[in-house]
Amino acid sequence: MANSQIKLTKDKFAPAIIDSSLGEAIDKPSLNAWQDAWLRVRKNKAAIVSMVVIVLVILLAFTGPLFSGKEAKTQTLPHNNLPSRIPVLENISWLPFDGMRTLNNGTQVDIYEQKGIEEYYWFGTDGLGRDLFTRVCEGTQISLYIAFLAALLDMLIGVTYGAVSGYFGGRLDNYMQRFTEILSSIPNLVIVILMILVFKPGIVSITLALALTGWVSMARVVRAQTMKMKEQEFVLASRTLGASNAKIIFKHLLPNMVGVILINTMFSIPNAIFFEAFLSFIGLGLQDPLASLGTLIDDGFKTLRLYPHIVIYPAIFISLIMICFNMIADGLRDALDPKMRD
Amino acid sequence: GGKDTDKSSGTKDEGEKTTKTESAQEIKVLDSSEIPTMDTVLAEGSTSFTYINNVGEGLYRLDQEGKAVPALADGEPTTNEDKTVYTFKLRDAKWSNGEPVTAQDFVFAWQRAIDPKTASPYGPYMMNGKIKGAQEITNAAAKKKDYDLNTLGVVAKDDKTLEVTLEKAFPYAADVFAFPTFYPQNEKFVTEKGDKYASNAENMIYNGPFTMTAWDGPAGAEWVLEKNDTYWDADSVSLKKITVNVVKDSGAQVNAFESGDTDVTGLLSSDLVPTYEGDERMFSELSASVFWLKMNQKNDALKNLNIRKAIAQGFNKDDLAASILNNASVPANYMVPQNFVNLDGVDFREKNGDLITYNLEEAQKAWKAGLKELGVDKLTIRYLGGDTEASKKIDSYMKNQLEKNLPGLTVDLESVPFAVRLERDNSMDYDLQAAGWGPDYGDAISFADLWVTDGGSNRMAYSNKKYDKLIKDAQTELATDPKANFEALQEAERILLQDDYAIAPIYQRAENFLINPKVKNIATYQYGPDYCYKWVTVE
Amino acid sequence: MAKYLLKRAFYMIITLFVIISLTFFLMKLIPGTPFASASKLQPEQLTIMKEKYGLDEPLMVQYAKYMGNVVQGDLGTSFQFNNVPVTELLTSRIGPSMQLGFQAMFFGTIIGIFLGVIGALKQNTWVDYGSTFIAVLGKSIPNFVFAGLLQYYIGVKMGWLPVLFWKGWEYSIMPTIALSMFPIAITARFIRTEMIDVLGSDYITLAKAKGANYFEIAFKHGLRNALIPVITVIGPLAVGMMTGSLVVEKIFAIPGIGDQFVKSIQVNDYSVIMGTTVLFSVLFVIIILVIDILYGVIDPRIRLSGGKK
Amino acid sequence: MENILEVKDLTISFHTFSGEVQAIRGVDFELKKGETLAIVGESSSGKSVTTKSIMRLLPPGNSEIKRGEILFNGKDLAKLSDKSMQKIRGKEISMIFQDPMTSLNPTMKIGKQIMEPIIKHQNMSKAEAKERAMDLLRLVGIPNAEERFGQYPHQFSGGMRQRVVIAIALACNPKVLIADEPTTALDVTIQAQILELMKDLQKKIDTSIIFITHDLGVVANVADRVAVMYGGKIVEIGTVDEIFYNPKHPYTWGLISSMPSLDSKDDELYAIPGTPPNLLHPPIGDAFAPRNEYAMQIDLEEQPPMFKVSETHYAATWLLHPDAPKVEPPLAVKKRMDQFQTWQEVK
Amino acid sequence: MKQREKLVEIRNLKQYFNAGKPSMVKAIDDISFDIYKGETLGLVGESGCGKSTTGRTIIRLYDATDGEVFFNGEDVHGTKSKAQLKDFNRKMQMIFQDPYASLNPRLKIADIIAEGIDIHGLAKNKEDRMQQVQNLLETVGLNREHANRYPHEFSGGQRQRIGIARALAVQPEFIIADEPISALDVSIQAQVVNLLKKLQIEHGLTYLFIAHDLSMVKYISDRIGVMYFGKLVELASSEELYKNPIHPYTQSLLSAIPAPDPYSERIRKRKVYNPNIHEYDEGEDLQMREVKPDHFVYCSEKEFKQYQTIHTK
Ligand SMILES: Nc1ncnc2c1ncn2[C@@H]1O[C@H](COP(=O)(O)OP(=O)(O)OP(=O)(O)O)[C@@H](O)[C@H]1O
Ligand SMILES: Nc1ncnc2c1ncn2[C@@H]1O[C@H](COP(=O)(O)OP(=O)(O)OP(=O)(O)O)[C@@H](O)[C@H]1O
Ligand SMILES: [Mg+2]
Ligand SMILES: [Mg+2]
Repeated sequence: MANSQIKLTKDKFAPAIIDSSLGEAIDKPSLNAWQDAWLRVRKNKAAIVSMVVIVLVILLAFTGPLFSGKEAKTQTLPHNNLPSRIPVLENISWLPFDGMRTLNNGTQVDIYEQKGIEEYYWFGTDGLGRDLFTRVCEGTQISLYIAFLAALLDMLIGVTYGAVSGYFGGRLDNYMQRFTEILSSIPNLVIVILMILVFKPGIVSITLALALTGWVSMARVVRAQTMKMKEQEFVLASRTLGASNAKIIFKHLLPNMVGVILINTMFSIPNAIFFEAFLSFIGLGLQDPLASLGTLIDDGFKTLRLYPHIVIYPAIFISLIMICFNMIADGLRDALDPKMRD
Repeated sequence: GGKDTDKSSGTKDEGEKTTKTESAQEIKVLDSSEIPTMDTVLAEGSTSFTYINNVGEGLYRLDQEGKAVPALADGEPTTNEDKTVYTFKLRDAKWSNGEPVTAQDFVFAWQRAIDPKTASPYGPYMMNGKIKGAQEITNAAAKKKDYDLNTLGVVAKDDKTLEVTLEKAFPYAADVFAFPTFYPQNEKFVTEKGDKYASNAENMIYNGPFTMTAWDGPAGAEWVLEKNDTYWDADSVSLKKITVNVVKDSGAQVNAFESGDTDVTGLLSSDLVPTYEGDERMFSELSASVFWLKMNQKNDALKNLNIRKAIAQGFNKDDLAASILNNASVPANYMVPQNFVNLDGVDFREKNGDLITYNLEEAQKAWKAGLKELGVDKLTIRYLGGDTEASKKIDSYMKNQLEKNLPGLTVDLESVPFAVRLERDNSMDYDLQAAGWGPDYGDAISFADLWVTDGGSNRMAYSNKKYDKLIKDAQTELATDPKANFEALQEAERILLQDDYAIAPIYQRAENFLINPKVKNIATYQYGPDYCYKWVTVE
Repeated sequence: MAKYLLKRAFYMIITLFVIISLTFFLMKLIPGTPFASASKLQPEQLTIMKEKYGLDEPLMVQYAKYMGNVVQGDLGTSFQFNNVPVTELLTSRIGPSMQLGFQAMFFGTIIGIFLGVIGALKQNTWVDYGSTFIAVLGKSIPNFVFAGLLQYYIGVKMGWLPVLFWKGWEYSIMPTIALSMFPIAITARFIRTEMIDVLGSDYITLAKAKGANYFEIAFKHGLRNALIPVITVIGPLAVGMMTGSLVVEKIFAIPGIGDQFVKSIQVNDYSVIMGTTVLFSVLFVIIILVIDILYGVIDPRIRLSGGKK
Repeated sequence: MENILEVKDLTISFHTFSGEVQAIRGVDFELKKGETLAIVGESSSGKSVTTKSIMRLLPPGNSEIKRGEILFNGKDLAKLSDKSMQKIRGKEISMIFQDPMTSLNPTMKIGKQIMEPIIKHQNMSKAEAKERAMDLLRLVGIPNAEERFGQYPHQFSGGMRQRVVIAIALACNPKVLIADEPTTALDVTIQAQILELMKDLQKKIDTSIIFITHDLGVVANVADRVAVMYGGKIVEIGTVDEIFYNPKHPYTWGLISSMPSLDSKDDELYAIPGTPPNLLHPPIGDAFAPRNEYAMQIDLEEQPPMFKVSETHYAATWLLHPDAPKVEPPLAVKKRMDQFQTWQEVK
Repeated sequence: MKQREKLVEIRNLKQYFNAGKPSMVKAIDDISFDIYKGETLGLVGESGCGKSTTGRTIIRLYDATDGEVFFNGEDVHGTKSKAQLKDFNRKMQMIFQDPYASLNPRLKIADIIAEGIDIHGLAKNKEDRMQQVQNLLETVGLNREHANRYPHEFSGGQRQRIGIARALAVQPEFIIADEPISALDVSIQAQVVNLLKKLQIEHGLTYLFIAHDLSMVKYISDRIGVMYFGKLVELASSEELYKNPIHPYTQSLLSAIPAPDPYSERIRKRKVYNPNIHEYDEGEDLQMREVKPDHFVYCSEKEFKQYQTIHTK
């Protein structure tokens, strides 16, 4: 064990003055759980990219219609089923933005030229001659709206239900569990049709239909978490202080489940988007001229072989949104995982 | 799928004797729904009618052109003076179990069809007001009173003579007698099978061009028809076997056709039609179905003639047919379709022409006038739409057109499921409604009587005494006078559309399907059954 | 165990009773009649038909009769398929739906597990992102699009597999693939999440300390522990899938229960709606029971009397 | 005695969200055949990281061995491939973890968990492995081995589970057994049993043990030699008597004085003030300096080297430097030293 | 000893979990003891013997299956109005074992400590509340600045002190400390124990101190109770218990504690407790009996005689 090489002077061995209060000092910057989580999420590139993409998609959804200068509901019948044409990009031959269509016999024709159309339809037009770009933008708005609203209701009902069921436990829990079982067994469609009778068909009915049963899985998750967490010592501590049940649930239990809740919400968003699309598929969905990505895909898919552009753009958007939400969910999960704390 | 060709050995023997043609006389066909029932008296949908028509036969049969010609009736019947009593002589035809088809078979079937205990939907629908005594039986039963089935105006004079008494004469009697509801049934067989009758291929007998050799019953998704050698006109039938499969998705049907899994598809959804533009394999035909907007006059605005006029003229139906439907459908400027009925070869439409066309100027003029009369400058009108993809597109177009062409109009689109729509139609809880009608027999009256005051299909508070009278006359005094009848109905149509603008016709639908070019002579019909394969040959 | 099952059976019956009753009344709230030609018929004829099918009686009487019949295993007869007993309808149709659903669940779960496990093992690498991507794609492309593309390209263009119908095992391949996308996605996501948790636990470290290799760690030690939350979601999903998928059945012309059910609701075919609901909920409560039993099988800590120890 | 394991200048860092955690900062020690080396030290001082690095069980994603060697029978484990390492784990070196409640796979039968390393490393047939596993169960004192074999962990009490973990660790007669706080989660009576068991077994199969704990009582019970860790370093190492009766490092002093002695009823207990160093930014000088009441100027500037106290006893504190002032250890430590003196004399 | 005033009386307390089911656990099975004002009563015993359950039942986290708990002469488990319950919650507090699980990770330290202040309305205004929090922080030896930080930024010992500050915030008379040190490092244990002692003197607190390790308990407690399988088996002053353990289980427990002393460890012999040695007959009258003054042992009449002859000379 080698001795130090450095010269040591005697005065170095004088007692040091140590501020004892420093002993308790914490030199890390104070971060709350959110800031902490954000730090972690930031390290997850996929999640960050996804967030950026989602933000861009949202921006595009809201500002796109302004740029395109077209209205989603304007029908220009002579311009129907045009393929996409985008200024500048149209000159790059391998990009599908040149307004060309491949006919049944394999030849390519410039439809715009053929019909003598000067305008640019960035994503082309649909069967009614409506600008697809604008429609996709607005469809994205609606799909996002449906997703967020449904997820919100989902969280409100599911979380409360699960928390109450798990927290109070016992007989109440048993009854509440049976109730969700029943709720999930009654055919959704029957309920949706009834809903459409009472309310007008459209967003409201869809949202309500979603809120009616969409929250069940959330309730399950929250219930399980609550049961696990209600025995935690900080909850017991609060009880010994005389805190009310509501306070315990809302101040102590739920904030600690944010991760799980968020992740589950991220899972239910795609479900909501699809539920809406399914309702549209069987004809219970949105009212024209409103369209969601789901209905746009449904619409366009029928003419896939003839006018592929009608289905491709909304499909790209929906896939993008779904992938991003899932990536964000993963990122959040990792970031909010208590085991990952250092 | 069952291939039990040896179900009836007689068939097989004879089949072997016939000379072999080059190609097997077999086709594969797709249908878009299951067969709910093969019982002629219970049948109510075109799928049932189609297959009943292929395996059975009535007094008349629709020929290749869709005209009713005597079939089991041995030639045209004799009638009394006022054409209310028909006496039919029956030809020597046999059930597939070898028993002869008799006049009693008709009496049995018809009585069964009207019998309240059967609760047949189409029996009373087709007979009430037409066959004597039918309405009374229905009414009595509804009021829980006694009734006697023998009061129905159908009597077997002997085995081969059938006497039918009508309530009143009507010109389209042959069509009615060709209708599957009026087919005969073998009493012994039916009573023997009881509840099981016509519930699957085993529990049926046939008197038509084909027999059903495999069908598991209403839920079955595949069935097979084979040539019926005991059919009296078997010589005209060259097709040996038809295999039908249910495919509900139109796109899937096309894929099946492309991959050679079928020779004939069902109706193509209009989205798919442009893909086959100019393709010899696509077969288009104008059907007798007309679509229009019903304008509910319970709504104050729609009660106003000018408003209705503006709406009826205020949308471009040519664009609709050409660009949106794009499937050979034609714009309808009328209520009674073209190529549907004619008098001495002159089409109904030829004489009555276009009654409501797209006319922006007129429409806007009427619109202004109407608004003024109402004392408003804005209007919001609800539009009850369908929930199918196709109708959604049309509804959306209509909304757009009306709003664009009639300034100040807001159209609230409500697309609801079918059941809800029926309910709201019933309770007249709508303003505008996209609706359509396909006839059940070949007479203009099947359209015209929709709109009589308090008529079952009216349900839009339309009432015009003159119209009512014309229809009543057409059904009574003028029933036996084809020309006067025709003219009365034409006048009625003019009243309905040109005087009252009661409905706003949109288009007459064309039907498209894909047929393997080797398959020839499929007969298609505008009412009752959809197709008949009797005359089909495979090259 | 026997006592537990008995108790559960009792609860199941009560649950079923409530489900059936609620559905019955809800369904009756939907306007209209089940008669296809109702719009053409005279009121008199409608009266006769309603009387014949007992629809004119007070709701409570109809309900009592229906319940009485259900108890005896009689689910009534269909309206859209004239007078076919619902039980017959269901038994003839449930087969393909169940087979398809089962196959899709089976392959979907296996592939999903595989994707999820490799995603977790290689967390935050391109392998992980790749498996996430595949899984999410499966979730973000609606299955009618998927089914349609498969049918056209694999069936019609390539001619590798039968385009449609249900006539043998090879006919079920494409529908199974189309239908399994969703379970793949769900399983992959859940397994990944759970697996990451499990891989961080002490017993996995101990397994490593024993010299176990990646494969043993993932599949012998990890998977079973990650499976619990997955079966919680997979169970109800499986019921949904086995009771028929509207879209896939329609596109591949499979005589299953999915399309029939949706149609029944659209045309008010009361008895079929009810029958399907009964079938669905029976399957559902049974699956829930099976899941609870499975919990115990997978995780010996969970005793059937409930609750973790 | 020959060294079976030598750790030289081991330096390990974790890359975390908040920066590089220098968890181990140059650790040297060796383990002799058949001995028990106890590592004590406060939480986060790097005890577990050190031993996990020997097993190469550090999380592959964010840990990095920056320097140093881990020589096992002359082979450097730090450089071995994953495959070769898998052959060593469980066979040559095995490990027992702190929490018996979580270190067994809850969904696998006890028997199978014990058989696993046997089948893997010893090429035994299933039947033989089962025999061996049963023997092991009996060896660690679990009655009814037959019946227990097919049970799941939750059917075992904590003490029994820890015995099973020990059985697993011993399955292949490892040359080195690392026990990371094997009794911390157990109550005293069971702890005592487990300690006795381990000592017994060590005698039987002559393994070397690295035993990590906070509990000086346990150390006194099991150890031959003791290493005291603080802030990612070994600050003092020596035989058990040397550490308990002649400690040199102020941290060791602190540790010893903070335990209540049997007759110190009314005195306040000695508590080391302050909090452990933040290994994200370790202090420049002696990591213990800020909490050290004997700290000197140099402690704040320079890290102390290991000073030799005896052949077996080394301590890293500037207080051992010839130039350093002589200081009185705390009372409790002095008492011990005196007591030891008297014992020695009695001898 | 001065005149002793009873603060808490536990009478025939029983706590059965899952009562009526096969999985029933008799976590506490009929125990009685008193806690005097100003004293520290230690409760020891092996894991799972019911120590925590006793503590939790006293503070009413669980509803007792049977028996009574009197606090200042009032029955805690009798039906109570909300206000009365709240009052108990103020006067009786608890400190928990796990410093990581006992603080809500989502709340700031200030809010954790002030929770009781808020619930019981003990602060006049915001400033007062903050003032109290800061005082409490200083009382437990932490910096005022720590108020705005989150639990995960603190070490185990610091967290435990925060837990103590939370309990002190409502100015309780009686504190149940459930293994407050067993999850801590030895050097930190001393910090916490010192603090508890200091607070007891300054605030006149009464403690029920639960642990399974006798050495620290002996240091802090005036009297010690030993529990075994839901029963209290021995109760005496700590000196007495340490010197003259009577119940065989206590003897076994004492013999198991390793001393930080290699010499004594080498000679230590552990005693093993086998419950069968009592050879109790069916229905024998077992109860706490005062073998020596203030030294109670759970035994039968026969054993009582034996113990008395052996231990009282
Ligand atoms: N996976 C990891 N990622 C980041 N830092 C880690 C990781 N594992 C350990 N550390 C850090 O390394 C340091 C040493 O930790 P280690 O687990 O070795 O402490 P220990 O001495 O075993 O403590 P204890 O007595 O609490 O078990 C700590 O500061 C810890 O935070
Ligand atoms: N909520 C509960 N439900 C069922 N059983 C319980 C519950 N809480 C505790 N028990 C059981 O009661 C018994 C006593 O538990 P308790 O937690 O009081 O022991 P303890 O002496 O505090 O143990 P430790 O030293 O491990 O903290 C144990 O057998 C435990 O399993
Ligand atoms: Mg450690
Ligand atoms: Mg406890």
